[in-house]
Amino acid sequence: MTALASSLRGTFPVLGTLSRGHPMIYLDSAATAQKPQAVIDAMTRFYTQDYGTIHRGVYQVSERATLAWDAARERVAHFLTAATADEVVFVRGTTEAINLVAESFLKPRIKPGATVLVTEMEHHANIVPWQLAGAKTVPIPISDTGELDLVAAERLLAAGCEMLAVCHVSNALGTINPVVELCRMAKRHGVPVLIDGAQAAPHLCIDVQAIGCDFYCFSGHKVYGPTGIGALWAKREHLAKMPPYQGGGDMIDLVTFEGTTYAPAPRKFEAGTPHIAGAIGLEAALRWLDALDRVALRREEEELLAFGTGLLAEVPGLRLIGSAREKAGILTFVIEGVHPHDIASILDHDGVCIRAGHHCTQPLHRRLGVQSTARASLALYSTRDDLEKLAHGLVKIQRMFN
Amino acid sequence: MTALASSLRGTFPVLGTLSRGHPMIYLDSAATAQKPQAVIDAMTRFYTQDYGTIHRGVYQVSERATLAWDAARERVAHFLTAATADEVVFVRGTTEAINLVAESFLKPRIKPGATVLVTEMEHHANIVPWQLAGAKTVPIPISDTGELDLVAAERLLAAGCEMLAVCHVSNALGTINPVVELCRMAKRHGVPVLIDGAQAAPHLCIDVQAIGCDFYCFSGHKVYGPTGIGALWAKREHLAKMPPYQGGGDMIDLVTFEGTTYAPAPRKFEAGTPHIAGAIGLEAALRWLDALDRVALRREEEELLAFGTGLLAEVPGLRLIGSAREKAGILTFVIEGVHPHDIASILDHDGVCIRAGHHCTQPLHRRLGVQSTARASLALYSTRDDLEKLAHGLVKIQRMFN
Amino acid sequence: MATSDEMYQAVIIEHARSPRNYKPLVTPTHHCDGRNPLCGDEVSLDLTVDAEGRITDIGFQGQGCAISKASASMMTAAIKGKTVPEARELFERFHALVTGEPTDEKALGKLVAFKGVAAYPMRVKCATMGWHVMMEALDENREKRPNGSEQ
Amino acid sequence: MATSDEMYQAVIIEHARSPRNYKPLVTPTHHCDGRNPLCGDEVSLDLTVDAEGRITDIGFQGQGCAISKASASMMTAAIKGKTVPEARELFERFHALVTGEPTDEKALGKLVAFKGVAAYPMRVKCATMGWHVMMEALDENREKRPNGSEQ
Ligand SMILES: Cc1ncc(COP(=O)(O)O)c(C=O)c1O
Ligand SMILES: Cc1ncc(COP(=O)(O)O)c(C=O)c1O
Repeated sequence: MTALASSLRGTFPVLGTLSRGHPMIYLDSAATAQKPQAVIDAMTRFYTQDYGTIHRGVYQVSERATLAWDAARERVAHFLTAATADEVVFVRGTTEAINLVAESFLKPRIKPGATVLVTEMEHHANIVPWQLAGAKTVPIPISDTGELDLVAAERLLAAGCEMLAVCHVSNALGTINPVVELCRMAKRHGVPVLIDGAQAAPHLCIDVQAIGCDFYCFSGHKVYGPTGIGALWAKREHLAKMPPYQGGGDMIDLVTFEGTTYAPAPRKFEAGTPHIAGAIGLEAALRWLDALDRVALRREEEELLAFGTGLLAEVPGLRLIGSAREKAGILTFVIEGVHPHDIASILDHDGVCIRAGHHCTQPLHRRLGVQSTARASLALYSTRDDLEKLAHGLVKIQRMFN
Repeated sequence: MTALASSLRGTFPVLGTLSRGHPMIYLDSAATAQKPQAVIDAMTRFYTQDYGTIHRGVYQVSERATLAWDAARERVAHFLTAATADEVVFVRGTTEAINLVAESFLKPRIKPGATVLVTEMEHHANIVPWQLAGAKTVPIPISDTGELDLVAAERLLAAGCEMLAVCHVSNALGTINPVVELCRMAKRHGVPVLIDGAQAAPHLCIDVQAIGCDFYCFSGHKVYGPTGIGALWAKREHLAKMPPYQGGGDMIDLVTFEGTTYAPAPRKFEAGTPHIAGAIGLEAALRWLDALDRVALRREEEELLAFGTGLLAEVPGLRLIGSAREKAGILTFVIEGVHPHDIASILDHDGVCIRAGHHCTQPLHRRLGVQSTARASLALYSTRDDLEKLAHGLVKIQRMFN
Repeated sequence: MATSDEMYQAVIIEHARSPRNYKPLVTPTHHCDGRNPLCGDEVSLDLTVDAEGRITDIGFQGQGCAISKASASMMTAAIKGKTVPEARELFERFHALVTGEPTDEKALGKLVAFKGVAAYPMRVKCATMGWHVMMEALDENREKRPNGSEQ
Repeated sequence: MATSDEMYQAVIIEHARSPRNYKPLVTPTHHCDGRNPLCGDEVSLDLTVDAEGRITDIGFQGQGCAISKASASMMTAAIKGKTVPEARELFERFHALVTGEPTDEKALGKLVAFKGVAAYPMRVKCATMGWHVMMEALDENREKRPNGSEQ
């Protein structure tokens, strides 16, 4: 059943280590994913054999770094099914991507107080940047199962807003949002759409052209890549019109003390020496993913999610949060009488790694009427055994406190 | 003489490789420095044994990552002789640091068109961000040897400006600027000072308190650390008052759709999942540097620079650019009748790696009346042999073209 | 090798389930609210300190994990009846205990149950939250009442 | 193993030192300026195309490395007297040569001296800069003069 997952585990060195003296059961992949050996090796190779900076050197290691950087951009474009690599901007991660769009795309278009439509399930990264850019964030409500209210969405779009910003997959509920439909609705109202793909990129096959959005972004560290790198995809016509975000080397055309002209996109948005090793690691991660049968893996994940959902349902006092029909591998829950922090801590003592807290979704937690929750999240190396260990621990914890 | 340098070379794996089939002579360390094995190992260890995200996890790898992240901040504070680690903000590099200060410190204080004093030798990274923030950049002139005109500086400060932004060491001229004196002058006029330490950090011992500046920044990749990480140091009272730069996870206190409150500095300025591996690599780099006798290395570099200056003086038609009395290991030059690009290319064919172009200092090149220059820059692994190979190649090139 | 018993001792779970002094005071002389933005935990603390500087009553309320709740509960039990300097001293000892510094464990009495926290740096904040709020309550009011009973 | 001779052939250095057709034209029919922001190189190009679509005169000026200068110089020599379609075809061949694609090297004549560039991707822009400017000059004016001589 999870034959693929089991065969993959060996390529993730961290999964073979001990945690608190027990074999590590890593169930926090929605926070950050572990890295396959291929990704680690790509970066080590860069730093030990080929290290140089990009663009400005004619010597061999700089030439190689430049070609690798360009190849990484091509790889990201392919991963997102983008029309061209020029539509891909390298950033630190999803958070920076959204800040870039808020600052360079939204801010020049709006008066302070203009509305950006978000959802009740958004990550702080898809709320705070719009607020910092001077907008008011207005949420599309969700149902108790964790699904977007599309009727309300239509109404709110009709009421007028400058932007729609919505996650493709919720990091707290697992909900897969109907982004194609949302984009179609927004288009009818002339509203540009940003899709936060941080949680979708590791689970789904992405096609930004089929989705019909204006902006799409994700973080490298959640798709088995390194920290400090991510990508923003934007329609070429938007990038062409947007002013630069940060200023510095490599994003300029001509600098004088009186004023400066800028390079064309995407370079216009990539000031300074970038995270070259990060792009190389991300390229390796996406190449590694590309070589897998992602459709089969998605099916396995659905089966694994169903299996885990069943197991957790049997834990006395446990309430699962988020039961959308379309859902990625995220299991968020509370246990009557036990604080999520204690759940995570006690599981940790047995080597089981899950997350407790608000998962950077305070407004969602307020909507759900809970202070915090516990969350176990799956990746393509997750197995039934992981979930059995989790359920076993939860039963023990439930007994400890009741 | 360069006994230390020779003994260090073995720990830099790239230096043992071939470039275009020849033993690599790497003389572009001002662009980016090679990495010692200790830095590469620290990151590999993180990704293979300890990988997890920071702050929000109670499980062991997250705990270790969090402690490592905090330790990296402490290490940077120590490296800069800062009073406290809370004054250190992790950023992508020098460029992002300056953009952060321009956006969050300067912009709220000024009316568009206000003056930021820079120098004729600044890197684009210390010009364009101020312009993007709405300021006019006015340069302090330099002498033909590449030294700042302090009389002019005093006059320009007296004429009124909102900020002084100056490099500690020039990446094109090698000039070590009298930052203590400049800060003293600026203080008399009530002008806050940012020091761009990108080129100073690899060469000098930094003491931000003794310098007396308000902001100091550097890039990890130039101090033998990884790409994608750097640090901004700022006086605590500035950080406390500055609004956040980017919004998202980890920089918040309380998020609602109506408005958001923020965490105290430095977290307020570190939105999103940061480049954790980068901080760990930077910590390893600074720890490695700390263990060396930096005073002795600085003396060796001065001797090596004098040696190289002498060698280049013997190349027919060569003109050295930048001959400040206080100078770091940077040798910038032009050769009559040969374009710098051709110099770099032909040297490259023999494995000698130098840089040609404007080195992100277009205004300086305009001031010097040259389109572009060639630059060889030293690091603590540089040797006399490197410079002899360079000089040998230059003589050959000079003959080819004349 | 770690076991959950190390940190989640029976006495801790018992206090978390039935916290002592879990109430607001009607006329406290000192008060402080604390919140940990990372985990959302909250503590609200009331104290009554008499003219001799003795803590005559104490009450807390809040949301939090078992460690933070039990710690606040056992703190209230431990410092009730103590003088302010004694409470401060106990804080120092407790802080040392949970951060793995040497201290006189006997002087801590039942509080020694929290020794296991030292192995889990991420949980130190939970174990000390109530204590920090208590210290702040005492500090804060000292400034407001410069002629008050604390030195 | 690379040698500097591969890219810096004698003919290239000779053209870089004494570029041909290094002049502005007095009454060009086509003109374009090009600049490479990364290295600051500049080329300014004038062309005269007659009614039959033949390039009757050509002149360039600019700043640049030996590769870009020699390439522009040898280009002017090569396309002078050719028709616009022939010039375009030569560009395609030259581009293939310097990017390592297969092409009919004999048809390139002396331009084959640039073959060594293919091993140095960072220098391809230098070698093709004059050519791109030439192509743009021809394209640009086609739009401005829709009934002009180019198809
Ligand atoms: C003096 C100076 N300032 C700023 C920078 C920009 O640094 P980074 O590209 O790492 O952001 C550099 C290096 O490129 C530099 O030499
Ligand atoms: C849905 C969602 N959006 C945005 C983010 C922010 O990503 P990052 O922290 O990598 O910038 C995350 C992850 O933390 C997420 O899950």
